[in-house]
Amino acid sequence: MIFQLAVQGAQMLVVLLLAPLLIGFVRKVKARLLRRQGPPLIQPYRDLVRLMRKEVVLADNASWLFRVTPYLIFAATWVAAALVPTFATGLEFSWAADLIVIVALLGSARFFQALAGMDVGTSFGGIGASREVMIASLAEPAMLLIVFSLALVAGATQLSTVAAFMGSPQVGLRVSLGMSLIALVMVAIAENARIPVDNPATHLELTMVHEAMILEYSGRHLAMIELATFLKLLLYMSLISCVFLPWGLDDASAGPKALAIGAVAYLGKLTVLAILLAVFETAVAKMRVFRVPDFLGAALMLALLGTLLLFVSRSL
Amino acid sequence: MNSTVALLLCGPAALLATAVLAAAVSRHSFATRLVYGAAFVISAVLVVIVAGHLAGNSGEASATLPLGLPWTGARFRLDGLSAFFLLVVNLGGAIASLYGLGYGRHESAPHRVMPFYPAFLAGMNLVVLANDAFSFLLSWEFMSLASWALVMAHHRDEANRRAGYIYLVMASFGTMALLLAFGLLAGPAGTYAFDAMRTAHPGPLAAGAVLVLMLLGAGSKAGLVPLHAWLPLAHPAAPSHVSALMSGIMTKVAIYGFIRVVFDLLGEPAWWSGIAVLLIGGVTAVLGILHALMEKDLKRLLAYSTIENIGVIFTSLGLALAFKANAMPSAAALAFTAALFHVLNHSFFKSLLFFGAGAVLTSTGERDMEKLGSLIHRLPVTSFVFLVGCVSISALPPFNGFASEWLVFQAILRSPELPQWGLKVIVPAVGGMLALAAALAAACFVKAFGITFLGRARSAAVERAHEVDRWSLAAMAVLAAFCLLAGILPGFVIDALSPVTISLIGDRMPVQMAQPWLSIVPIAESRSSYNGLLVFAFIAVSASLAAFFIHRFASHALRRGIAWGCGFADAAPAAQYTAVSFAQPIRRVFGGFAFRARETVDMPAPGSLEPARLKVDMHDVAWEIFYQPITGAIDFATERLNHLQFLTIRRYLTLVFLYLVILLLVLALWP
Amino acid sequence: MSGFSFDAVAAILFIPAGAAAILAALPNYRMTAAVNVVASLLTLLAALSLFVTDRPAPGQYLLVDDLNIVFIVLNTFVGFTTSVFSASYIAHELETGRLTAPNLRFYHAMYQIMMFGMNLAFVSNNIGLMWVAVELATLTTVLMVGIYRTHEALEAAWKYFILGSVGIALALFGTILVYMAAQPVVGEGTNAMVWSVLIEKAAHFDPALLSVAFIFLLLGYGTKVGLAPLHAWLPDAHAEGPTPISAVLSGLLLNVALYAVLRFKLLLAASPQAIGPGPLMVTMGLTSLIFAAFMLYRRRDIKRLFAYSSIEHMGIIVFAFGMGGPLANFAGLLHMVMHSLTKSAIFFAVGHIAQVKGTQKISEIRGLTESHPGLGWALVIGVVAIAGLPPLGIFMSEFLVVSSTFARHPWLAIPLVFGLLIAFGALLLRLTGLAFGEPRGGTAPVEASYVPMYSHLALVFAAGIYLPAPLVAWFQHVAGILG
Amino acid sequence: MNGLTFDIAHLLAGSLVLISFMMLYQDRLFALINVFALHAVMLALSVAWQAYIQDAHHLYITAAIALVFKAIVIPVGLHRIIQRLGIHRDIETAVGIGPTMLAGIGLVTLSVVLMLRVTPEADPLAREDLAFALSIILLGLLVMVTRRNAVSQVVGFMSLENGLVLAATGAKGMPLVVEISVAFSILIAFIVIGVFLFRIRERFDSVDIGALDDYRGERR
Repeated sequence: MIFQLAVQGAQMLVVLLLAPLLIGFVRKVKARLLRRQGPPLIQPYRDLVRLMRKEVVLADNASWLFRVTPYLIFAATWVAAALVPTFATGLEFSWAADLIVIVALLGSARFFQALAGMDVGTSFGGIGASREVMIASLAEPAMLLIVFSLALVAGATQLSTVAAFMGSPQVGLRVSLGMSLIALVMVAIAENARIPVDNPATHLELTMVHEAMILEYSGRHLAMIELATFLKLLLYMSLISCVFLPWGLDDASAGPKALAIGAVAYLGKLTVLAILLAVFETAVAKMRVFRVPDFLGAALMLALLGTLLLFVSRSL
Repeated sequence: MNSTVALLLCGPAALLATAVLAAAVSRHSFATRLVYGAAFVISAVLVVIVAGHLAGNSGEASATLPLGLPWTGARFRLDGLSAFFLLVVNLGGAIASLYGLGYGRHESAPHRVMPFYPAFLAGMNLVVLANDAFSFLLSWEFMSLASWALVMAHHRDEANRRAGYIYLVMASFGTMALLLAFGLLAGPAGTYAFDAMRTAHPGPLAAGAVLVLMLLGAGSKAGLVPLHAWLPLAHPAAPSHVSALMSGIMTKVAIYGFIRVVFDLLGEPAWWSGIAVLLIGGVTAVLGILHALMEKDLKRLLAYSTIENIGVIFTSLGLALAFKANAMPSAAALAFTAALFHVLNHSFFKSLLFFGAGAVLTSTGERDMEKLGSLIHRLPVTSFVFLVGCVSISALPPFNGFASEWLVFQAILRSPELPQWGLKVIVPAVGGMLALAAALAAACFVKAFGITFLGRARSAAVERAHEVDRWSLAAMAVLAAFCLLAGILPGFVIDALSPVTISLIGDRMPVQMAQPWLSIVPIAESRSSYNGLLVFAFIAVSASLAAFFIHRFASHALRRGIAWGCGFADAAPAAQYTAVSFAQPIRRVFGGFAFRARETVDMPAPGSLEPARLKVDMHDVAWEIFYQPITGAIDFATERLNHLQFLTIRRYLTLVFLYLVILLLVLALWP
Repeated sequence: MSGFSFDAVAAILFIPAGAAAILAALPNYRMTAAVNVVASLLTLLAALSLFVTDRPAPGQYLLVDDLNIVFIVLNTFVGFTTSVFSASYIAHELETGRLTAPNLRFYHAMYQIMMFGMNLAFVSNNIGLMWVAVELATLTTVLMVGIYRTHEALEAAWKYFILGSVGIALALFGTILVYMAAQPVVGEGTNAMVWSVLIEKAAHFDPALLSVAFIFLLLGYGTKVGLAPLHAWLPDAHAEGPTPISAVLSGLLLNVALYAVLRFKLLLAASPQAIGPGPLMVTMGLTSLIFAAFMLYRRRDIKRLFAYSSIEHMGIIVFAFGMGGPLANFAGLLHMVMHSLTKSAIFFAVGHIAQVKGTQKISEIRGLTESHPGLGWALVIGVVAIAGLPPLGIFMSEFLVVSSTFARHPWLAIPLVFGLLIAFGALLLRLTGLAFGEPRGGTAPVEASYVPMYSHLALVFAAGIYLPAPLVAWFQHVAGILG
Repeated sequence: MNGLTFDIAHLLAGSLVLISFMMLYQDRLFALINVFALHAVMLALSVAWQAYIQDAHHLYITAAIALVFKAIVIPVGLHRIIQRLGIHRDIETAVGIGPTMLAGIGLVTLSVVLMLRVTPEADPLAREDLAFALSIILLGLLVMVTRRNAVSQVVGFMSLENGLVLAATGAKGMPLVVEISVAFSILIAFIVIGVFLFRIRERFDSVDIGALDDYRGERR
């Protein structure tokens, strides 16, 4: 029991500590791909600390909501990230929330972020918020359809069960799973405001979505939000890895040795995914905002197709 | 004559007495307190009685009064289902009366509201209690009539008159459909008692007809697309506490009617009956919320979102039908519980939101979001509870909306076990529609809250705004608390619903209160589980921890400054995003097929000073497809027939003569 | 005891006749109005006494049986309330000078003669006598419709007169045919025209002759019932005559004609080989219902509007009787009673409204519930009732008709429901305009007695909630007779 | 009864139908009125004959009424009123004479067919009588609907009513015949007076019902 709790706590800390590193790594790889030196790996940590130390500059008519939101976003994202199996399944509190809840948690984070964007009453916040909800209104159904097809395959929405099932030999190669994977990747890109949907590095207000929403944030608030975005990327990567690359994952009660294997495997998966992401981002260009619906619509269609094809592949 | 039922019947009687009293004294100053106070007390008492009955799980009780249809009598019955809906009705009624205690004082025409308000409550109570077709329809139509009178309260406004007209016509259309359905169930002998209908099972054709008629009848009252046209007109037209009742409670009474007939009286459903309900529900959900997104009138937005939630409820009812037809009682119980749970939740947060809208209306006199904004500073409490309502209705954890929608999704995930291919394929598709609706709902309420309460004031009306009275705030606070409680302790509700599911489905969801840590487990823990309480605790704890550490160890300095406006200091409030512009991306994406929306931009020549204009024209497709042709046809027919008013006497004689000759011919050719 | 109860029947006839004679002589209009009310009240009491006393044995000319007794009571009751209403109404007409004292003398005398004619039609046990009585009632109403002597009134009366006369002729021919069908069986002489005799022997009558007879009777009396396409006289007569007469026309005269049709339907039902009257009546009923429903939309005159709604409801009633069967007949009878009460109440309200607003144009009357709450809400309740909404009586009958029809012949219920909805839409549309919105038109205070209309509405409301057992038993019995 | 009486009754009734046909192709008012007078006379004859063969003496009164009132008073009255009001003497027809005649023939066939369905054991005289009466009634209606001006319509109505009287007298031992015929005569008097003097005159220049009908309930 104590061990279980310890593992759970470890997981929460791991995600919290690993998230900035992951971002740093991605940036580093991208810089290298562009033949630049790039910032050191620990730069994100430095940024966070510096931001936390700075004072907050708050717009005159910002309300209490504006000040509470960063912590809410952070908390929701952190809890969600902590509930996704990383190096071990079946954690102490894993049953507190299944995959649908995790998606919904991210949804509530987005909800408050959009509200905060509108709170100050500048047009940038409005742009960001309205575009964000538009993207979400397509990404969320796609995500849920992916959840459906996973659940229909594994017979559960409980991530540990899904991971265990996907690890087992009875899965076999399914076309619908492939589709779900592609869809999931597309959704992940959109959700994390990565190229080609959005550009985390841009500072031209009119082209950005996520950055426009948080334009008014500064200091510790900004730090919280940044950390939340880091956590989100980590969350999606560990989600992909635990569902589609479930190797080395084992139940938390399996003992330290298994956990160590799981941890190593997990780091390996993250590295691979991060490199892939960096390569992809350097390879493609950002698309216009109103091309995004087509992009996500494709994801939606893929996910739905995957769900429907399941029955076919079942019947075969 | 059972005592509980007798007691429950005293409630409507007392309410009707209050109505009569109100008609007498409505012009006095003390009338408001008297009427709403009485309504509150009566409803509260009813809540207590019904809650006791539900908790005691004391089965069925019935009573017959020597009223109504002579040889049937007015029959009333209290079973699990009616008890649950009585709870919904009277809880809503009590809180609305509480709100009315304060809100009623701002009423401009109290003598047109107070007599009908208790009558409306009484009507809804009677519908749920009725146990024979005549009493049911009588109460049903009485309910419509009373609410119509309330919609017509501010009758000097042309729009309200139109709303009331369309409302009552649609209502009586629905009643006619129900009448036909009951006619089929009663048979030529005219056995109108529900008990008799229950035993006599109609043939498959008749059953199908009854289902369709119920979808028309109950659906038109609940607001299923395309029968929803009246709803967004009528609900906002009434005073806000009545809008809350109509949207939050009356639509539920309609759902009660549907359940009562389709699940109870009709016997075993056919497997395809599920498909119809599922599809209609899904379409209703998506179209309803899309309409809501396009609205800029706060109360109409809420009315449209009611349509969406009705769609969700009907979808899960359709699932329940499908499962029930395929003898999967546990799955059916899951879907049915989800539906009832969502009924309860929607009654909570929709009432809350309409109360909030009412508060905004009384303090600013505006319903148009484009003229609001920044109310979070002027109405702190109202804005907070309204936010709670928005979060709940957007199905975000850990609030109640999410709990019920999560159950719906769990039910959808049981669909692979269905034998029929049609269902196998349709159910996930409908699930996708629900997911879309949920995401859009979140977007919609970001807009609703963001435009109304956040940002900078868009009109002078806001500057004068001040927080509303205590009664209203109390009512809203209570509802907000309910939203949170039902969200973090869904197990209680689910277990409380088990008698209903047992009586109608024959099975129940596994006992939830036995689960560790009060989490809910629809099927098995390995399969799926959710613990609202824990999630809530985690978020609260980690958020406050983070805040605490940062403020303690990092920095808590804070400086106010003007917002960043690309170097232009403090642009005018008009430069903010408006409700319409907020919805523009989504309109670009979905408007094409949902509203046949078309944007036309006329850009002035470079150098010319007149502004560029963006014109958007959108069509209410349902209205154009279903209603305009009907009105057109009636217009045509009346125009043609009207000539018959202007004939000469000789022509009239000719008519008589021809008629005579024709009849004689018929007779001559008679075998 | 039978001696006394015969007196009751005699009283029903002689009180109006005598009153008419007196009224023709009296000069003072207040007195005439009073006498009119008193006479009507006495007649009502006499009619009510029929319930307590035992009935006379059917004679050659007079008869009191289950079928007509409640018709009589309803007739005398509405006659009484209408006389009360007309007292206040006519007073106002006299002030405004639309009528003169001599007119009034004539008017009141005619009123009593009309009551006499209608009562006679109900109690007559002889088809010839009934014919005479119905025509008497018709002719008196013709004269009263024309009483204003205005262009429109005269033309309305003329139209009524011509079409009515043709109806008279057709009905008479039908009556003759019935006699000829009966004569070989019953034998020559008066007996061959006596109900109680005919109904016993009807099985042996010549079916072909009976069928032809029924067609003529249906058209002849149907003209009075106002069934489309024989309805042409009805709207104008209602619109142009004095409102009390409109009330009596809609509330009573239509019933008289309907009663005649029902009598002959019984006769036909008793003779199996003859054509079934059902299909004919169902067709005519549906036609009238749907036609009138559509006609409601374009009406500009408030009284003509409600005249068309009378046509619509007569259609429903005839449809119900055409359907037959215990439920439908019960509904038909109930609907007939409810319609008489409601429609006369509506006309009472409309009469006062037209007086205070000084116009009958719908477009010039607005916001009555604001300007004249008493009248306005009475109109609202009345129209709600006539539109078949609960908790008022007509809802019960429509409930029974529609549901039982749909269970038996679904394809007949569809047009029925269609017509009902169309009519509902029209009535509600007009009501919304009349009763709500910014008040328009005169705001003069009402000097009217609300008693008649609200008493009617109260009765209708009570019937919608609760029907007393004896009434139900009686209805069911008659429904049984009607088969 | 013996054949002769039957034949005479048959002959009289048949000639009534014939005269109704004659009415159909009159195009002058005076001629029409004269023909109607003839119709009335013929009616009086056949009623009298019926009275004789049924030896029902009250029918003689009916015959007398028919003779005096319809054959003399009314036609004379019509003549004079037409002259006084200066109505132009032609009959405007809504339907041409030819089609009207065809329709008339159709109607007669119809009534005969209908009445012959009556079971043969019924009194043959009654059957014939009814067939003729029905055709007279229908023809009278036909006149009313195909003629435009009031006089001819009134005439049509009166011939219709003659048919009724014929039927009534043909029905053996029918009570109230006299009363009915009296009542009808009064009715007709009403119509005639109503048209020409009492109301219409003081309102309109012409008695053409068309003018009457320019008011159609509601102005458009």
